[in-house]
Amino acid sequence: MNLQEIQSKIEAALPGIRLKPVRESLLIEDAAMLPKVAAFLKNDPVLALDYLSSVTGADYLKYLESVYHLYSVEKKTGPVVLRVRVTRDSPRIPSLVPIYRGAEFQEREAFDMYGLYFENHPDLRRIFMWEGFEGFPMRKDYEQEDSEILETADIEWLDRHGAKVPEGMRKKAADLKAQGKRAVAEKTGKSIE
Amino acid sequence: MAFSKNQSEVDEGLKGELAKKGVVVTTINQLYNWGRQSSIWPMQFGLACCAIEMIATACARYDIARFGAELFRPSPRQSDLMIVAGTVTKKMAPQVVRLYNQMAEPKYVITMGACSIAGGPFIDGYNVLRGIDRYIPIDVHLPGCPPRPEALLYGLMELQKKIQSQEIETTEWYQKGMKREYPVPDFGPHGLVPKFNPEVWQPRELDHRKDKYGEPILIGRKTKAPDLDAPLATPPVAQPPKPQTA
Amino acid sequence: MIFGTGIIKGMLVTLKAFLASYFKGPHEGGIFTVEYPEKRLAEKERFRNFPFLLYDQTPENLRCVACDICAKECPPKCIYIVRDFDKEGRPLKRPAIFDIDFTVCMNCGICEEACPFDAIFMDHEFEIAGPDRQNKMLYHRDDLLKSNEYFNKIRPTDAGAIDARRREAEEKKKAAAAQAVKAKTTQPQPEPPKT
Amino acid sequence: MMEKMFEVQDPVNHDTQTLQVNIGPQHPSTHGVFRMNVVLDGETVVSLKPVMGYLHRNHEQIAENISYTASMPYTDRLDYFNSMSNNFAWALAVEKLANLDVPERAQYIRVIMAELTRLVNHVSVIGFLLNDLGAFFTPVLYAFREREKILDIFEEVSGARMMCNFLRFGGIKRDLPAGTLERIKEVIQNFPKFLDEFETLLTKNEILCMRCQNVGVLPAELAVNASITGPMLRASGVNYDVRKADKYSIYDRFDFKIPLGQTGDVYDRYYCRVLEMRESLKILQQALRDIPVTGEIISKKMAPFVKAPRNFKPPVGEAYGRVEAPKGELGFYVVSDGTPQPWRYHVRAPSLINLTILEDLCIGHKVADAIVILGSIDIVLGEVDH
Repeated sequence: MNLQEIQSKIEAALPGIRLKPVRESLLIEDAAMLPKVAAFLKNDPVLALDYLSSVTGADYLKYLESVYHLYSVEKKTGPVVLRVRVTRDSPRIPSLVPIYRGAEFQEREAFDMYGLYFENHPDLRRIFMWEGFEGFPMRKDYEQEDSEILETADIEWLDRHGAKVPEGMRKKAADLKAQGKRAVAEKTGKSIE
Repeated sequence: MAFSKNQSEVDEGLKGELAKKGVVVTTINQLYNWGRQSSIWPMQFGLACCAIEMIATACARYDIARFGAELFRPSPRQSDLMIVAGTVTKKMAPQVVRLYNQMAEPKYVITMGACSIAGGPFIDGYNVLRGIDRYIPIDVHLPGCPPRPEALLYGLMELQKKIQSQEIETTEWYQKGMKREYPVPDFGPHGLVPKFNPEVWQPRELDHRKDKYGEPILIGRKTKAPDLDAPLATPPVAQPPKPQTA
Repeated sequence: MIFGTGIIKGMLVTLKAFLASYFKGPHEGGIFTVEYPEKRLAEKERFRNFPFLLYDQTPENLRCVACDICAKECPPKCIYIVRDFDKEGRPLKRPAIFDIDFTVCMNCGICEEACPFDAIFMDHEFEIAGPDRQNKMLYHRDDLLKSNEYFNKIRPTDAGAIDARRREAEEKKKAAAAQAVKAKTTQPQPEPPKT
Repeated sequence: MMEKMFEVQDPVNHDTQTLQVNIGPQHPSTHGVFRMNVVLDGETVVSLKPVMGYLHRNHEQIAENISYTASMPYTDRLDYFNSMSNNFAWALAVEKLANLDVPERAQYIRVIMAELTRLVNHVSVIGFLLNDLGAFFTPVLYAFREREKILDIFEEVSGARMMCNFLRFGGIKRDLPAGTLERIKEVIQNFPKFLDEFETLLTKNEILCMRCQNVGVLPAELAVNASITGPMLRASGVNYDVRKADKYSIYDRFDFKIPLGQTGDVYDRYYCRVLEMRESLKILQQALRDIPVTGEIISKKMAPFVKAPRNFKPPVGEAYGRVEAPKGELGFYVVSDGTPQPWRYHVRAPSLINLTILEDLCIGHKVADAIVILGSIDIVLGEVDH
């Protein structure tokens, strides 16, 4: 069954849904409809897409995206690719965990890396980074720390533990604090291209 | 032969030592070092890829037991040597430092593989610690990605050489007020706090990589997202590269 | 109900392996250990550890022309190259600085693959270890230099093929040059028409 | 007085407290740096929360900043037992993206290497599983002896024991050296003998049976719903193998079966792996029989990029390539924006997703069984945390 047939099938079953083919995938324009579409595809006797292979977050600068690859274990067909787009300001996507258990860790991963907030997820915590980590490191605008310049927090910590800190480092940290900046890693050299 | 030359050098040193300290101390030193160097118990502690090579070293073909180091202890309290085999991430680093602190004296550390020495190929990651020597002192660095099992044995032999050169009177663990426990870093909002312990490690003066590329690789941060919605044009044929001018 | 036959059978396997270690060869179930510092495994020709720079005959005559291709292709970017200049400030076809950070290198062999001048190859040397990583593990140009004979020794097949190819190219070049000289002397070339 | 002292309380309504135990991240049985946050009632597992990320090496971030070929050695380090199958999946994804074809001989070499990898992986996994069961190190010694023999072949072919970095888009890096095929044949000939020995050592061992049978039973419906793949899915009796379902590369040319389990317990997972090794050997024999003697090893389209991988710019688009890696379905999702670096690079790591049901499997079992169940899932932390 090709993409167009699947699209018309979904549109027939779920009236009011807006789908748009993007390359080899179907873009669901209203993110809230995602679980309905997934449940339909899973329970449909012809398609029987019972296996969610991959959940991927992605950052396209203007919007964030979540991509789902569905296969059928029963019919050995696939993939049917679904995608949902959300704005950076309110990245809320309904979770697929109630329908596919396999989405659990992958959605947590997308939350950790891209800050996609999956509603109704049973246990949405950071999966790879620690609790208390700020920012979403895989977003294209994430700024990494400079690992060789100490900041005031580091100096205070070292003082607390009685470690000697060279004066130069102290001064640099104080300067940074006066400027109200973080020690962010920058591209100092020329581009490699 | 390099070996026989080494021997004679040791003998020269030994003569001088004998003249200074007398027979008893020197003999005890030798006995003490011999005992320690031929029963190094490593900690059973693998982090990543290099750990598999470490296991391979312990297995039949390379057989680390020939060096008296086959007893991999799961507990840091019973081990003499920590082989940091694999990438130390920022999330794991406090645990590694804590394990080091828990080890009983005398304790040694081998960093196995590029990752644990300096971050290795993953040096630019946001969660990768650029070398465990930022927090604890290292005795032998062993580069490679991953080093062959033979290379690990070579590293162990290097460590044995180091042990041989130690003396009871000057070893760190018998000194008064010697600090051999290092503070465990905390998790901060962007990385570990502190980023390094300046008592153990300080930034290298000459760092080509940093000079040339800046800190992370981030080869030109991209500002233009691909437009997958655009109708599929005829796929552009991948352009062959320009011929090299030799 | 346990009779323990499975356990006894398993024990017999270990007993067999123990006895076989006295009689059989390493690949038939005998002793498999290679006693490393004294004995070594036969080196595989394609084994790659760290890169080295190749020179022909003398160390001044190194093949690297400081084109910076390997530095750009290197996945973890551990190679740093600065081109050499002569006294008048003209760029020379050799590196002034060629540093490889062994603490970052991932032994992938892409530099060797990408080099268009057959100048950088992967070495078999793995006995590198030491207490100082800041200075000793940053290998400079002179530490990296190895001769073509060494390369022929460790990797005869590859080295032979590369040498043959280079010789052929050189002969072609020479022949072409000779031809050009001959053509020049015998028949002056007409000037190309200007457009 | 004495009677009072020895009065036994009602065993059912025993007033006990639960105990929270952290297993890991440094623990010999967690296969690396993995933490299990276990709540115990006596010795019975009440809840178990896996905590990962201790080996999160930012694989995806790094790959989005380097060229496509330069990602190849990084994929080696995902699942460091099976570098060849990781290469294979990444190569397939990019080949789909850039629409490349692969020459015949290269296809065969790829399949041979992928199947050898499966042998390496399964044999080591069984060794480690037995380690977790308490048969400390003996099975590992046997397993690693065989593994070394196959690693010798990898080293001969690619130059490295573990991090092969051997496949390239549209083919392979170099042709096989002379005489390698004979050595592979020799290894394959001797492998069944070793497998028989290994099975005598283990398969009918009463301790193994008692510890593994009916422990950690995974029902088929849950397995499919939780996206479990690989030997673990097949041990639950679901007939799904990407090699058969997708028929990628040239797997449709070989005659092999998919071993299936019945109950889906730890023992079935163990035995499925043994049988899979035997099937792999079949594939290897057929591949070695049919491999063309000479031929191209890289497609003509990619030939200009061999010396300059950085100039390789696939057209704008997306692709998802997946293979049946020894641990399960390994997929790479890649979005190209027409520059030398991918815009998005995502790994569908089988180890990570197979861990989803760890809690379900462990609840109600003893804490010692939890270790065994984890061992039978077959995780590699490099892949779990990418």
